[in-house]
Amino acid sequence: MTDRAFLQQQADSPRRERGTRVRRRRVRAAWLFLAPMLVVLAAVAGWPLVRTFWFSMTDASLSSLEGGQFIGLENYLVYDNGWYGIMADPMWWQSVWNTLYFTLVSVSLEAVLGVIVALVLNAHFRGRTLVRAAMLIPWAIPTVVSAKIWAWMLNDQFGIINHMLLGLGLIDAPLSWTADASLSMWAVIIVDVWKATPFVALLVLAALQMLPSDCYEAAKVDGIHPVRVFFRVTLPLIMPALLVAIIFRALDALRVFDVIYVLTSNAASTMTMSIYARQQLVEFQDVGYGSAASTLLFMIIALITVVYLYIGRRQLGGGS
Amino acid sequence: ADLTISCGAVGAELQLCQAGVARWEAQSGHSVEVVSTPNSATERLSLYQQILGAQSSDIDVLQIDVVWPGMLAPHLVDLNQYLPTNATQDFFQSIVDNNTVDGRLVAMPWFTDAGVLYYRKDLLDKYGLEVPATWQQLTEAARTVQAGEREAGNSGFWGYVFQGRAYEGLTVNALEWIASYPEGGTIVNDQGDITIDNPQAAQALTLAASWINDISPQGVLNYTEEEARGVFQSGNALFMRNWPYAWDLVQSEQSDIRDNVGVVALPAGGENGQSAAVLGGWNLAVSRYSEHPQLAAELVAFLTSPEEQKRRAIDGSYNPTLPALYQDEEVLAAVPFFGTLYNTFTSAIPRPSAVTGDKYPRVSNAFFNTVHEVLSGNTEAQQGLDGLQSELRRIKGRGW
Amino acid sequence: MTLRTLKGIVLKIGFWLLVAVLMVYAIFPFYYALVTSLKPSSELFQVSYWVDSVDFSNYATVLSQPTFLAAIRNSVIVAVSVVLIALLLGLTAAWALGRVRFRGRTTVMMIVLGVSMFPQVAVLSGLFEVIRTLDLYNSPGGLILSYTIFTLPFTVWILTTFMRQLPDELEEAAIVDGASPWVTLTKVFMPLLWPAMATTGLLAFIAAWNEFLFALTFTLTDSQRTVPVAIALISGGSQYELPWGPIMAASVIVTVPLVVLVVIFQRRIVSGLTAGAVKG
Amino acid sequence: MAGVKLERVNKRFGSTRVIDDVSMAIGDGEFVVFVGPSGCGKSTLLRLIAGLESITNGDLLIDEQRVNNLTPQERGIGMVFQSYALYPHMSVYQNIAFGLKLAKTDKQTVDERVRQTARILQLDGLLERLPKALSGGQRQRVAIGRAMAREPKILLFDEPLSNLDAALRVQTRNEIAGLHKRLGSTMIYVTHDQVEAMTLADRIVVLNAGHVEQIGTPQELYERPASRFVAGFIGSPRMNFIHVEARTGNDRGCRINVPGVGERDLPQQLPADAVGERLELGVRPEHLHLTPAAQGEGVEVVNVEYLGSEAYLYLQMADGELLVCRTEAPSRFERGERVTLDFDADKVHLFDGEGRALPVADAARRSDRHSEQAPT
Amino acid sequence: MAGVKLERVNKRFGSTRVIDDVSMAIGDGEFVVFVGPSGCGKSTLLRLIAGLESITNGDLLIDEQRVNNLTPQERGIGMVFQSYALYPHMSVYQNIAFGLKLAKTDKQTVDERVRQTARILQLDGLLERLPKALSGGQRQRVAIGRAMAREPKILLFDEPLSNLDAALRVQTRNEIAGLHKRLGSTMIYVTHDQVEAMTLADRIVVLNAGHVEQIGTPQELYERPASRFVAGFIGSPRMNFIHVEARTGNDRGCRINVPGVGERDLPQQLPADAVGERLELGVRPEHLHLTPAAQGEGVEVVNVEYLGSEAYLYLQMADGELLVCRTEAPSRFERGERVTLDFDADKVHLFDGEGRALPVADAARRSDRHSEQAPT
Ligand SMILES: Nc1ncnc2c1ncn2[C@@H]1O[C@H](COP(=O)(O)OP(=O)(O)OP(=O)(O)O)[C@@H](O)[C@H]1O
Ligand SMILES: Nc1ncnc2c1ncn2[C@@H]1O[C@H](COP(=O)(O)OP(=O)(O)OP(=O)(O)O)[C@@H](O)[C@H]1O
Ligand SMILES: [Mg+2]
Ligand SMILES: [Mg+2]
Repeated sequence: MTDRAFLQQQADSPRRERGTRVRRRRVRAAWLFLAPMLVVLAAVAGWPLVRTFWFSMTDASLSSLEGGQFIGLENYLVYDNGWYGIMADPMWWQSVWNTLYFTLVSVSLEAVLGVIVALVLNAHFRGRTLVRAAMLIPWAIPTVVSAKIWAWMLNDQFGIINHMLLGLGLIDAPLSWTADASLSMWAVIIVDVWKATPFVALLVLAALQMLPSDCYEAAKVDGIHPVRVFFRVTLPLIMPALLVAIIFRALDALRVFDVIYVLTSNAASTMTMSIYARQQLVEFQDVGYGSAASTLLFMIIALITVVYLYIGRRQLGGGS
Repeated sequence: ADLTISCGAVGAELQLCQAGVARWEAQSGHSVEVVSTPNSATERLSLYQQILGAQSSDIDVLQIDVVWPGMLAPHLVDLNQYLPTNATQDFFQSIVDNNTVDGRLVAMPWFTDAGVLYYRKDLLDKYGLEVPATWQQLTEAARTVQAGEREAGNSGFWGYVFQGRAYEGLTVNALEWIASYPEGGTIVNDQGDITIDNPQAAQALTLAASWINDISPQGVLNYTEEEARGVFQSGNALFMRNWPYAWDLVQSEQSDIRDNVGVVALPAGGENGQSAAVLGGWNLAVSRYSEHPQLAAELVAFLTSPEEQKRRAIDGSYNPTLPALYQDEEVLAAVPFFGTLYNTFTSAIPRPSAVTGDKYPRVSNAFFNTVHEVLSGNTEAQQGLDGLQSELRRIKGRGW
Repeated sequence: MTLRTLKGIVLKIGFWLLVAVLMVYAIFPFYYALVTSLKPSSELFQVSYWVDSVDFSNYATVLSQPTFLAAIRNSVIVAVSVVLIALLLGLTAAWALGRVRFRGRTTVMMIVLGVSMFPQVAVLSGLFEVIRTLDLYNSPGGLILSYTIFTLPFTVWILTTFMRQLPDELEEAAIVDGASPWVTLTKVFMPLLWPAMATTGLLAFIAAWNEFLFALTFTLTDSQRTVPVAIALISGGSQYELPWGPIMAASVIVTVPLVVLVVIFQRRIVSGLTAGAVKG
Repeated sequence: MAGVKLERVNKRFGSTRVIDDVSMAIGDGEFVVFVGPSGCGKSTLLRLIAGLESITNGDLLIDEQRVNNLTPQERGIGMVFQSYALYPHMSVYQNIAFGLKLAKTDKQTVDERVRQTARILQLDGLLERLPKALSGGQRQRVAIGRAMAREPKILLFDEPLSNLDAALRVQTRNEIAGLHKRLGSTMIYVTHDQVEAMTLADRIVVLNAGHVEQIGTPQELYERPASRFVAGFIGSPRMNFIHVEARTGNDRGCRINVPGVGERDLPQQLPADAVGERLELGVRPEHLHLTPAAQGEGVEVVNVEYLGSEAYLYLQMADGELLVCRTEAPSRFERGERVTLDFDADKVHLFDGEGRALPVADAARRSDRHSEQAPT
Repeated sequence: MAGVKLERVNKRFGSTRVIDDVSMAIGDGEFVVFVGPSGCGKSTLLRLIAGLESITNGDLLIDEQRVNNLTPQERGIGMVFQSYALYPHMSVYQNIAFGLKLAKTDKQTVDERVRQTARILQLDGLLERLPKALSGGQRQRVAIGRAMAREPKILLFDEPLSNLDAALRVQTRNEIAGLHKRLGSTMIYVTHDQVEAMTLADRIVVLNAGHVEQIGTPQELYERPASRFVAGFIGSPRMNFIHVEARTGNDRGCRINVPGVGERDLPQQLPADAVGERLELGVRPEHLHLTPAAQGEGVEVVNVEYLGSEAYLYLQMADGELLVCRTEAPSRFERGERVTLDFDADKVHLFDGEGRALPVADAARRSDRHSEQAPT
C-alpha cells in the first residue's frame, strides 16, 4: 500500500476502520493466493462445464464442434411424430438404472466390508502393519489394471475363479462372468468392491483411531458385551466418517467409467451413465447429445449429493 | 520420423504393416513411425475422430474401415491430387467407388475382407461329417462333434466360436446370418427405409441365440476376433467365423491345428438361402492435417502396390484389392481359398454405412446391442427386433 | 476358568481366520497377476496357483516395447507434474482458505467441493476444446492440465484442513516478527506441512497415475500415452498368443511402485485422510 | 519512552462488544498485568495493543503517537504467546533471528543480537537445538528471547506460564520478574492466575466483561478493592460475602447488623438515605476470628481442609451460605463443632447494591491514593 | 465390606517395571488418594485394581477374595476417568443407564436407578442433554453418576478434576467430599495435585517410580514425612532443603552445623558413626524466622512476592540455593534487605544421604503412630 493510500484511508475513517493494515493486507494476499487455483479451475472445470451446457443445446458433432446449431432442448426431449431425445431413449434409462443399482449395491457392500476390515486393522495383533499394508494394495492398483487382472481371473475359459468354483463344486459349468448379462453387473461390482473397500476401511480406520479409548475402558468396567458396545458406541461414533466415506464412494460409483469400460465395454447390461455419455460423445461423435447426457449425469449426481447430505445431516441431527 | 502411420493393432497385422513400411523406408530413405491403435474398430474410429477433430498432424496415414470414408471424408485429402491419374485403375471398382466421396478419392483400397468359415478338417473326417452348407447343418455338426470330443475328455471343447461381443464385429456376424436367408434381410435398405423387422432376421437370430451354451460358450458374447481365434487355434473349437487374416495364423508353425483347417464360405440360411459375407476390409487414407501429404500419398501408393499386396496375401493371407492377384500362382499356393472363394469376396454385402452416413455408428450400435440381448437370452428375437425397429426409427429421426 | 480360556482360544482362532480371509481377498488378485506374468506363454492357459518355473519372457516382451517404456515415462512426467502443480496451487489456496477470514471464503470452498464431484464425462467435450485451444492436445501438458480438475480440489481440501490445525499463534508470531503472508507460508508453514504435503502428494500421484478416461481421450499416439491406456490397449505382443501374459507383466510393473509407495506411506495416508475427510 | 495509552478503546466482533470503552495509561518501564475471568477480553485487549486485531473505535497511542493503523512490527512490539508459538522446524538460533532477518538486518548484527539475547536468557548452550528438544521452561525463555531480539519498546505476554507445571511456573515467574528488572522495558502481561498477577505486577488491571473494573497496585486491589467483583476475584480462598443491613450511616462511618454476629460499627461512609438497604459485607478468610460456641449457638463447622501450613474451615451460615475461614494448621476446631465468629472492623469491606465498595471515612487506613478508578 | 488389599503387586510392561512390589490395605469406606509425580505409576496402579490391566505378579484381594482374574464388572468396581469418557452420542440419561445390564429385563428398575443417581448428583434437569451441552463440572458429575449407577463396592477416580478450571475444581472437590460422606463407599482417587490429596484423603499413598514412599494421613505426611521425597512433594511452597553437617549425634539427639546460621541442637537420633556426614535439613517456609541483619551479614532477600494474605520471601544462600520463607503480608522486609535466619528446632526434619528421615528421639512431638511405612 502506498503512503498516499494509507493517509487517505486514515482521513476517510479516523474512528471506524474496517480492519488493520495487517488484516487488509492478508485479505488481499488471500485473493492473490487463490487466484492461480481459481484460474486453473475455471479453465479445467468452469469453462468446460459451461461449454457442456451449451453443447447440450446444439447439434454439434465431434468433428465440427463449432458447426453446431442451437436446437434448444431437443437433445433432451422433443416431440416430432414420436418422442425423441435422451429422455426418450430407453438405453439412457437403462443406464440410469444400471448406475443406481451398481452404486447402491457396491457402496453398501463396501461400507459393510470396509467397517469389518477397519475393525480388524484397528485390533492390536502381531503383524498388523503388514496386514494393513496388504489391505491397501487393491486401492493402489490402477483401476484399469485391476479391471484387467479381474478380467483375466474371470475369463470364462481360463479364469481362475471359474476354476476354483468348479473345484469347490459350486458350479458345474464355467460361468462367463463378463459376457452373461445376468452376471456381468455382478462381475463389475465384485471388482469395484475389491478395489474400493480399502478406501472405506481407511476412512473408518482413521475414525476408529480417533475414538476416545477411555470410553471403551468405561464400557469394560461396566462389563458391557463387546457386540453391544460395537452397535451402541462404536457404530454411532464412526457414523460421520462412514457417511463421508459412503458419499465419496457413491460419487465415484455414480461416475463409474473405467472398470466397466475395460471389463465389459459398452454392453447394455452394464451401461452406466458415464459410459452412455461417452459413447454418444466420442463414439457417435454426437457432442450435442453426449453433452446433454453429461449434463443430466451431473445434475443427477448433484441432486443425489444434496439429498444425501440433507438426509445425513437430518439423521445425525436427529440422533444427537 | 517424417511420417506416422496407424495400421492394425492385431499382432500379425501390425507386423506386416511394419514390414511393409520398413521396405518403403529402405526404398525412399524416409522414416516412418508406426502407431498401434485399439483392437476394436469402434475404438479405433473414435480415436480417429478425435485425432482428426483436433486437426492434429500426429497421424499422416490412417488405415480406415470400408464403412468410414463417408464419415471421415472432410478430414482426408483427395488422393487424386497426389497420385498419378491412373492410380486406381487396377483395383476393384466397387471399393474405389466406396472410397470416392463427392468425387474425391479419400482412401486407397488396401485389403478387402469378407467373413469366412474356418473348420477342422480332421474332426469332420473323424466324425464322418460334411462341411456344412447351411447354418442348420453347422449346428448339427457342431453338436455332434462337441459331444464326441467332450466325451473324449476335452471338456472345454466347443462347436462354434464367432465374434459375439457387443461391438461392430457382432453387427458383421449378425448381418451375415440375416443376409444368408432367402430374400436376405437388411437393417436399412438402400432407400434408407428401416427394414430390420423382417422374418428372416428373426429366424436367423433365433437360431443364433440357440447356439449360446449349446455349441458356443457363453463367453463368446464377449469375444472379438482374437478371442475366437484363441479358442479355435488352441484346438478347442470345431468351427470359427473369422476374417481371412486368421488363415495364416492357424496355419503357422506354432499352431496346434496346423494343416487340419479348412476354409469355406459361410453357411447359407436354409436350403434356399445363399452364403452371405459382409464386406470388410481396410483402406489407407491421408489426413488433411498431415504436414507431408505428398510423401504420405507416396507411402499409400507403395503399400497398396501389387508387390506389397502380394506379399501381404502370401505372408498374412490378406485379401488383395487387385483382381489380378487372385490368379497369381504364388498367392493361391499360400492361400488356396482365395481361388475358391473369389466370388464370396467380390460379392460381399456392404453394411448400410453409405445410406445412414454419420448415424451409422448409432445404427450399428443399436443393432449389435439388440443382437447381443437376443443372444444373451434376455429377449426373444422377434421382440428384440420390434424394439430395434422403433429404436432405429428414433435414431433416424427426421432422416439419415 | 477353563471355559473362559476356551472361549478366548476360539475367539483368537476366529480372529486369525478372519485376518487370513481378508488378506487372501486383498492380495490374491495381485498375486495371481504376478503368477500369470511369470508363466511362460505355453502354460498360460493352465490354471495354477503358483509358479513352478519362473519365466521372465513376458517382462522382456513388455519392456522391449518402446511404446510401453514411453508410456511409463509419460506417466511419470504427468504424475510428478500434477503433484507439483497441485501442491503449489493447493498450498497457496489452502493458506487463503484456511487462515484468512474474508468474504467469499465459503463460496470458494463450495466451488472447490463442487468441482470435486464433477463427473469427468460432463466436462469432457468442453475440456477437449480448452485443450485444443491451448494446443495441448496429445501431449502430457494436456493431461497435466486436465488432471488438476480432480487433484486440485482434494489437495486444497486436505491442505486447508491441515493448515487450520496449525496454531494461530504461530502465524501471529510471524506477523509480530514482521513476516508477509508469502514469507509466513514458505518459511513457517511449508516446513511444518511436509507430512501433509507428502500424503496429499501421494494421493494426487496415485490419482494421476491411475487416470484413464482423460488419458484415453486427450492422447492419441503411442508416444504420448500413459500407462493405464497403454495397458488397456495392449494387444498381441507376438502373433500366436492372447496377450494376457504381457498384460499381467505390465500391470505388475506399473503397480509395484504404487504398492511400495502406499506401504511406505500407509500411516501418513491414514492421518491424511482423517484430516481431509473426517474432520473436513 | 514507551508509554502506552488507550483512549476509549472499543472492540466489536460482529455485534458483540468485547472491549468496552477501555482507557488507561501505562508508563514507560511499567509492568502491568491484565487479569479477569475467562472470556473477559484480556487476550483481545492485548491483541489490540499488539496490532493483531483492529480497534473498532478509540485510539491507541504508543509514545504519544497514534498507532491504530500500524503493523505490530511498526509499533515496536514483541509478543510472547501462551503456547510459545516457536517455529518448530527452526533451531533456537533461527527462532530468535527470524524477525531480525525479516527486518533485513545485516548478518553480523543479527548474530550479535541473537547471542546477546541468548546470554541474557541463559540460552547460550541451546542455540542449535530444536524447540522439541527443550524443556518447558527453556521454550518459554526462547519465546521471550524471540520477542526481545528485535529490541521492541513493549513486550507483551499472553498467559505465558499456563502451559507449565506448578514447580516450573514458580521458577519461570521469578525469571520474568528478574528480566523485567534487568531490561526495564514496558511489559504487559495477561494471566488469569491471580498469584502471578499479584507477584509480578507493578499495577494490575482487573477486567470484567470487557470493561476495566479497577487499576491499581496488588496491595491496593487486595486491601481496597473498588468493587465486589474485584474483591471476590483477588485473593484465595475467595473473600466471604455476608448480606447485612445498614442500621445507621453518615460520612464518618456506619453501623450494620450482621446475622449471627450482631451489630458492628464500621468506618465506611454511608449516605443517610441508604440506611435500611441490604448491603454486602466482605471479609477475607484470614480476617474471620472464631471462638468455640456452646451447642446450638453460633455456626457449624461443616468441613475442615488441612493443607499442612494452614487449614480452611467451612462454616455453614443460617441462610445456607458457606463461609471460609483460614486458620493455622492443624485447626483448633473439628468438623461438626460450633463456633461464634467475629472480624476486625477495620479489615472488612462494604458493598452497595450495585457491588461498589463504600469509601472508608477517615484517613486512618493507609493513605496512598494512586489507585485509578475505572471510568464506569 | 469392601476392603481392598494389595499384596506385593508388580506390573511390568515388557521389561519395564512400572509397579514395584506394592502392598497396602484399604479399609471399607476409606477414601484413599494416590499421589506422586507424573509417570510414577498412579494410573497404572488404579487400573490394576480396576482390572483394566493384568497384574504381573502378586495378589489383589477385594473383600478378602482374590480377584486377579475377574473382570472389572465382577470385581464390583466403578470408575471415573480423567476425561470422563462419556459416550458423546448418548444423553445423560443413556450414559448413566448404559452400564445397567438390567436393561433387558426390567426397564423400570433402570429408570428408577438412573433417576435416583441423578437426584443424588443434582443432575435431574439435565437428563436429556448430550455431554457436549454440559459444563465441565456437570460432565464430571455425569461420569460419577455413571460409575455409581451400578452401585459398585468401590469407586475409582483417575484425576477427575484435572480438566476443570480452578474455581470449579474447588467446588467439585467439595462435592466429591460430600458424596463420600453420604455414600460411605470405598473410594480410591488418583491425583497429582497435592491440595486435592490433602483435602480429600483419609489416607494418602505417595508413590514414586512405582513404589510406595509413604502411606499416612495428610497430617502425618506433612508433619512427619518419611523421606526427603515426601517432604519435598507435600507442601507448597515446597520445603527448603539446606545441606548441613552433623557435629555430634546419639540416640537422644544431634548437633548440626547450618551454614550461615550456626550450630543447632536437634531432637533427631543420629548414629554416632554418622557424625561428619553430610545431611540435609528440611525446613518448611513457615518455620523460617527472619530478623534484620546488618549490611554484609546474613543473607539477601532477592524477591518478595505479595499475595495479599501472605508474602513469600526468596533468600539467596551463600551456595546459590534459594530459600522460600512464608510471612505475613505485607512483608516486613523488602527486596535487597539482608536478614539473619533461624528456625524452630522441633519443627525441622533431617534426612540422611539416602533421603530417609532421621527418627525423632523423644516422644515429645505428637504421638500418633498409625503412619505406615512403605516396605522399601
Ligand atoms: N475472533 C472472534 N470472534 C468473535 N468473538 C471473539 C473472537 N475472539 C474472541 N472473541 C470473544 O471475545 C471475548 C473475549 O475473548 P478473549 O480471548 O479476549 O478472552 P480472555 O479474557 O483472553 O479469556 P481467556 O482467559 O479464556 O483467554 C470472548 O467472549 C470471546 O468469545
Ligand atoms: N501400556 C503401557 N506400555 C508401556 N509403558 C506404559 C504403559 N502404560 C504406562 N506405561 C508407563 O508406566 C509408567 C507409569 O504410567 P502411569 O500412567 O501409571 O503414570 P501416572 O502416575 O498416572 O502419570 P500421570 O500423572 O502423568 O498420569 C510411565 O512411565 C508410563 O510410560
Ligand atoms: Mg486469553
Ligand atoms: Mg495418570
